Amino acid sequence: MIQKAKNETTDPSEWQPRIVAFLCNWCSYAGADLAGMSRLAYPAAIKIVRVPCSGRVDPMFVIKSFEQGADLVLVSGCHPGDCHYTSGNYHARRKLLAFRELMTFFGIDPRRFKISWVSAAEGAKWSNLVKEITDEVKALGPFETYSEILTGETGP
Amino acid sequence: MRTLRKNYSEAADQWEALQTSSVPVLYVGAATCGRAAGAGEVIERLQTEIRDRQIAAQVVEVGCLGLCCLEPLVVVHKPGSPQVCYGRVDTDRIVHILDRYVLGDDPCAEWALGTMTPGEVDSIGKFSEHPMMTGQVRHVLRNCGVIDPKDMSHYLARDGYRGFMKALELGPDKTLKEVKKAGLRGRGGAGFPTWQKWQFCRTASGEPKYVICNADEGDPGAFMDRSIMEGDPYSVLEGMAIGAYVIGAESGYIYVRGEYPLAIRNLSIAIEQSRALGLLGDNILDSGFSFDLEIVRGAGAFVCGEETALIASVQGDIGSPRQRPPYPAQAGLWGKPTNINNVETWSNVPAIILRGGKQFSGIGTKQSKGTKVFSLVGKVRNTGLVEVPMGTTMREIVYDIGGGPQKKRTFKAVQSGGPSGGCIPAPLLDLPIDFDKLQEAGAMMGSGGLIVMDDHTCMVDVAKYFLAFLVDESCGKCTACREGVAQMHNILVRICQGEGRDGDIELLEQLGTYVKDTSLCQLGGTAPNPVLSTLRYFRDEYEAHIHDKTCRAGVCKSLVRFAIDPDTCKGCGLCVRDCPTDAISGEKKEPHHIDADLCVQCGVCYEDCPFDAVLVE
Amino acid sequence: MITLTIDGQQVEVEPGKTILDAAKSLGKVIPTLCYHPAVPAAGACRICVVEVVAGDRPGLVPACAYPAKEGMDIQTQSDRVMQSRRMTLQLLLARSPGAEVIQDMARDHGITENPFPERAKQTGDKSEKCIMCGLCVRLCQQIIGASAICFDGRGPDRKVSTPYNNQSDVCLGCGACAFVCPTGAIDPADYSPSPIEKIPNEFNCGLDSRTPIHIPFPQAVPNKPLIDRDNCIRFKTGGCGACETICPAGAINYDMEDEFVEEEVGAIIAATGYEIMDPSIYEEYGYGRYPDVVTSLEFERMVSASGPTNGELTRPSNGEPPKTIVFLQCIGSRREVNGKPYCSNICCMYTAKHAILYKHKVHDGQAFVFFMDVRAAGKNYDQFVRRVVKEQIATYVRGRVSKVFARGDKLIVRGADTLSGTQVEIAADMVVLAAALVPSSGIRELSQKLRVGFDEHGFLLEAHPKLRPVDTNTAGVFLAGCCHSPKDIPESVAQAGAAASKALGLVCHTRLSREPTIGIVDESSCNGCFECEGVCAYGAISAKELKDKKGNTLATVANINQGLCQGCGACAATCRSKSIEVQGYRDDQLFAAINAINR
Amino acid sequence: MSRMGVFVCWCGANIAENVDCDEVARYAGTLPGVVIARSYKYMCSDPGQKIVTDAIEDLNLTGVVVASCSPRMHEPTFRKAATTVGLNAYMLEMANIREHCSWVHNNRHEATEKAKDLIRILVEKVKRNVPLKEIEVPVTQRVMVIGAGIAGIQAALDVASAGYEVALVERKPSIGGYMSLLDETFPTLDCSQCILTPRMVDVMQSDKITLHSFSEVEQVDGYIGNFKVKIRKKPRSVDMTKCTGCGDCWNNCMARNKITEPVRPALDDGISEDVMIKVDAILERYTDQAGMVIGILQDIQDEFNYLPEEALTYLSRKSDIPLSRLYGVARFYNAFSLTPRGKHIIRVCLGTACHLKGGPRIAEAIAHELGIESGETTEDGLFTLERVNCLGCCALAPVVEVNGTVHAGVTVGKIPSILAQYGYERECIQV
Repeated sequence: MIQKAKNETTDPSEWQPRIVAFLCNWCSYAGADLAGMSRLAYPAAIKIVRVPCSGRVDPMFVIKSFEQGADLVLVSGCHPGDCHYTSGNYHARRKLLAFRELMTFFGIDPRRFKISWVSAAEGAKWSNLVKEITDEVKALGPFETYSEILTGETGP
Repeated sequence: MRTLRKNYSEAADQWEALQTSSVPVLYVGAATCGRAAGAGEVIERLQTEIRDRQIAAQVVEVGCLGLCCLEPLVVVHKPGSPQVCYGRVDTDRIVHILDRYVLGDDPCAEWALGTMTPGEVDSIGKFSEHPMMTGQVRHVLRNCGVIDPKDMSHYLARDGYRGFMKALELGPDKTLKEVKKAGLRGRGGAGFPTWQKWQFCRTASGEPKYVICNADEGDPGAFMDRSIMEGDPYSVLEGMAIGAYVIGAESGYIYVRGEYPLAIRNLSIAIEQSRALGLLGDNILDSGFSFDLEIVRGAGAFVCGEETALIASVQGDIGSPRQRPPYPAQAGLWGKPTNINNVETWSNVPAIILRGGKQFSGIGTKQSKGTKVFSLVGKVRNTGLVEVPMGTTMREIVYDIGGGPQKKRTFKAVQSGGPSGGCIPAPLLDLPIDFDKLQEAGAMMGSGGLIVMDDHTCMVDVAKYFLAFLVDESCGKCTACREGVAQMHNILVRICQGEGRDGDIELLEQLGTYVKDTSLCQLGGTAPNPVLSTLRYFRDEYEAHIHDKTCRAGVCKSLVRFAIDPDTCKGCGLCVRDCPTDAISGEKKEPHHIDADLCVQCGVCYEDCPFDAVLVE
Repeated sequence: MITLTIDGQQVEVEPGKTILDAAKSLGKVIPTLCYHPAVPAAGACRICVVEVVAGDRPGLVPACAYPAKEGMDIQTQSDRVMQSRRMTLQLLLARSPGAEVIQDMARDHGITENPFPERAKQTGDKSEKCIMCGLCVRLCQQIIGASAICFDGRGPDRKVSTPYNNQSDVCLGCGACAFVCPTGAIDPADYSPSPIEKIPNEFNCGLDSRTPIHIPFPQAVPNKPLIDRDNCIRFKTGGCGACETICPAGAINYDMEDEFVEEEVGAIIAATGYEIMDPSIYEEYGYGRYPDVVTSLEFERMVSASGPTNGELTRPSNGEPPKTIVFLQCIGSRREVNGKPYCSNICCMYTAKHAILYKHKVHDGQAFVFFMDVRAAGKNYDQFVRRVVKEQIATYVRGRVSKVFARGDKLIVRGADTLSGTQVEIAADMVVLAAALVPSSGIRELSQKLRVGFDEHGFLLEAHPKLRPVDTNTAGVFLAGCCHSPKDIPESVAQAGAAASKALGLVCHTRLSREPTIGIVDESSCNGCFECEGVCAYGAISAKELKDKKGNTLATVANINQGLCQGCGACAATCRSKSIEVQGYRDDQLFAAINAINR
Repeated sequence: MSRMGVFVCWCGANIAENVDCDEVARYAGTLPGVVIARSYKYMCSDPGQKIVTDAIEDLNLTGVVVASCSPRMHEPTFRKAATTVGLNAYMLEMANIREHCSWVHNNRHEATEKAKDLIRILVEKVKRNVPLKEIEVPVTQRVMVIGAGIAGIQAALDVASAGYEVALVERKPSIGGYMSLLDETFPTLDCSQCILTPRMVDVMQSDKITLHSFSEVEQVDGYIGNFKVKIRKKPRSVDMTKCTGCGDCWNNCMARNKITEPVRPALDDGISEDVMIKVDAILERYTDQAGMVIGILQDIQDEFNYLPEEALTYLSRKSDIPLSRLYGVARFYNAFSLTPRGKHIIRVCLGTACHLKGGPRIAEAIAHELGIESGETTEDGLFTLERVNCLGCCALAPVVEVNGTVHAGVTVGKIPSILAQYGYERECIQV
């Protein structure tokens, strides 16, 4: 009884946000798979990069993503206590939350960096999460700061 | 080893000073029985007289000489003349003696009982020839009534603690050999050879070891231990010290029944004085042997005379005997080896060691050595404490010393061994005092209570009395004694109420053997003896109670009707005064009459009538 | 060893043993009343006397307390012994006319009439059965250590009581006195300050009671007892210790503590099973309020031959057989709100079975089943249920029940019958709730230890619902039985076999190849700060000394143990000098991917 | 230079429905380093895999990106295929354009663009992949089964029958689980015990299965093939090696009910000040309190003239001697009285000699005189009458002792005069 997801029509001319998501292989990536299997549609703005564990995500990846034009970066791992590698998500949580505090110094709005815990059984949660952050990034608008510096002029 | 030479010489001088006092000395027998007979008032009166009239005289309170029926006893010792002993000295008779003899030279021969020390006083015989004293050999009681129990020097002066010091020299093994040679057997009642008892405890493994003096004396009618403890407490302490030395015990207890306050006081004083002299405590006389004593007060339980019950009581528990083995020698007080002996046994020991076992075994029979103290009471003319050598016959004690039954009464039996003993009828009066002989006759030496019974004593009532006593004193632990003795008592109560049935006697005998056989301790084991021995010698009285419903001795109330024989009654009115329910009426000098409805058959008139005018129907 | 003869038979016993022990080893029966193996013998009732024919003290001695001695010659049935025993019994009959035990013993010993008058009942006597043997007092003082009761008085009027005959404040209420009393004369309720409460026997769902030292059920494997420390007197107050005294093998050891054992295994199979949900959270069904409302497991125990009522089905309220019984399905199962959304799979089947068992027990009884849809998909399952319906074993009512309430001694079950569209009320004697199956308690902690996922109900998460139902996401850990989801026995056994074969597939190899995506160290740039060691969850990182040819140490650098490293990458993210890389997820690979996000 | 191959799968309609696979393949072809890019209806099928392997062989591809379903599904399949033609398995990765793309984005244009992005990102990553060799680890050839219900038992037996050792851990004291509670099982109505207990016995008798009953998993370390499991064996308080299961212990266990631990009242709860001071003073004199119970009780009776309940309760709490022992001793010995006694204690001796000389008559007379029975006290609290077995003055029988002083040779007539010495006035002089 798989109903087809309703056919959203989006206007191609409107600005499409770019979201980069680093998903841990054991929980969040499997959660995204489950969302797919359950046909729980969500906006396509998100591009998923698989990492062995949320603990593998280096803050440099986040900065590099913004540099490469990401409007919002998401890191998602297993629920604390459920990490396949026991403590990977604990290191991620501490490191990345501390990093988020510094982001204002890099000129990045901290609201553009999200951390979440999605287990392999939470397909629905993943789908809703993506919808929420997509709406949020649309509200925040495109992330111009880095591209202006790179191109040396401040565009609209 | 220190030898207390200095103390001995001081004591000897002090004793000598008393013997050769320039001032008259009056020794008043102030033991419990003396005080009961009025010695307290006599002493008071004497002291007020001496103080008021500044008479140069000295009053010394001493223990009891044993002649209780003649108490209060006063011994007067005027300088230069022998000691004269006076009997039944009440407050006014003492004044007479004071005036006529102490101050004057009239020896009041009518009250004198005899001279105590060598020398003549005209018209007064030797005290030792007094009827009550002739048969006696006073070893254990040698100091009782002679020394002041509260002054240790008197005891030291009369070879006190020399036995103990000799024991220290001889060493434990030789001392034990002396006790064995003496052939001393337990005076508590069972007559177990004392040396063997000490040997068991000595060789038993387990430290520390204890020695206990069983001064519970629960047998009603026996008071020789009281007299020894009140009159000569030191002999007990010395005996226990020697025993502890042989056994290797360092602490001892004296379990005294609560009913003997005076004995407890005198013993405590004796213990204090012994500790002061270093004869109790650590490293006595630098001999390396330490020994100390404590008094434990009994609280009114006859069963605590039994060894394991006594131990339980000392441990602060209910006095319930324990199944044996293990015997106290292996596991007694606090589970440690413990040796328990009777007061009289302990007080025999010093003399044995001092004079050697052979001298002690010279007295008595082949099997029972030494002397035995008896309390001669009941329906006998001269009641009191007598110490006779083993082998003396019962007749000598009852008739020669005791003066036979009271006037106009005929002898029926003498009960020995208290609630565990049996009765000895007239035909067996020639039975010698011997542990084994008494056993064969169904009686028992027991602690030494001899209760004389005459024709006015109902043997069934005596048996019922003893059973009632045992029902009250049974600890209630084992079925045989708790239920068996109670049922025997029920049967006897029925018989005495005139509801005796055929088969009661056989049931009594059956129950008796059952209780003897199956009881846990010796209280139950000997409880049926009074009944079985009265059945053995006075079966006819039982039959009379059961079939004829009569009690010839006039004791069992429901079987007795009292009436006054008109021609013998002199109308003196004595019985009218005594009758509690005023059932007797009649004019002076006229024959009186008993109103059968009012009369509760208490038997006062029957007992007291000087003319035997009261008859039993 | 001590050798003695009893009734002519030679017997050997260790020193310290009593004549009773010796007789027991010969199989000879000597009657005892005041004796209990856990209580030091007192020799009070004298019923066990035997005759010592030859020995140091010939005569009658109590077998229970008298130590066996070398060379003793004992007669246990001699005339003297029987005579004494008969007299003891007659006396006890007079003492305690109400004691049946004594009456029976007397009859066995040929006593027809009793010459002794019965003892009048004393004031304050708690029972006519007390033979004053003292066992209860000795037990309470010497063994239990509570000293709540004592001997009051002495002689024939001696009785057992608490100080001043008022309620004891030290009595533990343990009931030991009543347990050892030979004639059942003492009732702990008279002395205990608080009401007497039995220890519920978990095996029978608390329907009957057990003692602290117990075996769970007769066929338990291993068939060895254990001590429940919450109810054992020894652990709560330091007293008792009876089992240690009695145990012939000396196996009791109170000082045992938790012991830790390490097992090295290649594969793990989780088979932790299920538990029944507690239906008392649903007020409407009245479980916990009405005794006649029971769960299916309790019902199972009630009808079981080894159950608390030996298989007789009786109403817990009044002990009568239930003439009308109602089974309610899906209690807590298939409920979106305040319950479990899943179907518990086995309730329909066991309820049909219960209906059949009920018919066996109460032939003239009537059974109703309130159901939503009968799930009977297994082999021969549907035929089984259809037989129950067709042979009118039970009346199936399609519909849910709204309320169960008491009226008189009946339980009114009010529900709907959707097929007839009417409301239905049944006056039942007993209501059985088929409660939902939930994973056994502690499953969450275990799954965290095994690092295995679990769903929101707590059931362990399989690797793939279709393709790998017995695997889990954690390699080497497999599932079997209801820990994965509610299932019946055949399925559980099948799954167990599958999990076993999966595990065998793994452990049959002596070596196992593993994902190479693990960490490697660039020793040239590693400066030995060992930040990485701190974050490694597997202790895979250790120090390695780089030595030159002459052996003196040039530098100490991090080194990864290939066996232990799982490739999580935590060290790579932490390394300041970027000297550690996870093969397959190196920084340059990920940066390359990131650079490609923008066309 | 890397020579990449990109293969786009239609997955029947699952991907093709929302993603224009040909367009994606075309685009992939334009990516730098990509030498071949093709799409096919069922890449994971046998012909599909052949396309990939042929391409690897023909074009000496150094890396492959398969854009189809989740790598968790078929990565092993494609990697195995790649190795058959000599390409290292880790040079091949999968882009998830089904679960992460076509199944969740219905806008064909967006889905197609996203597919292209996902492939482009992955191609850049795979270019930098290096060949990796499998790691070999030793395997402990033992299996642990946690939980010994029917499932655990069956799994353990199966593994054991294959010859491998099993460590069976069961939290409850016995294996068997809930099945051991059942009476009969559906659908065959087999007796549950009959089919379960043999299996349980097999577990016990199997030399391959080590059973840890009444034990829990404490900690799990290690990884597949090399698990180190720490087990907490809860204490049974019974040594299993010695126990023969004879049943003497549970048949004689004393705790038949739940234990209510006694509540210890405070030392002075309900005790008057006066009693406490007096009892404390007495206790000072005794070192070994437990041993000298009778001495202490006698001192208390000397103090209060009887043993008040307050005093015994306080003594019990202070000296930690059970109240029942004190009460038992007080009720056992005649000397102690638990009820208040009169100022003067009259004790009539009923020893044998006194009995013969009329002791009972004296006792009855005194009782009649004072209007009380033996053991009772007069209302005015002056006199208590007691009977005692022998005071040791038998020669002067019958004897009565009052407050320690002994009166010898008592007769019925003398009673009023004796009592008068202690303040007894006869209400009416009987004529």
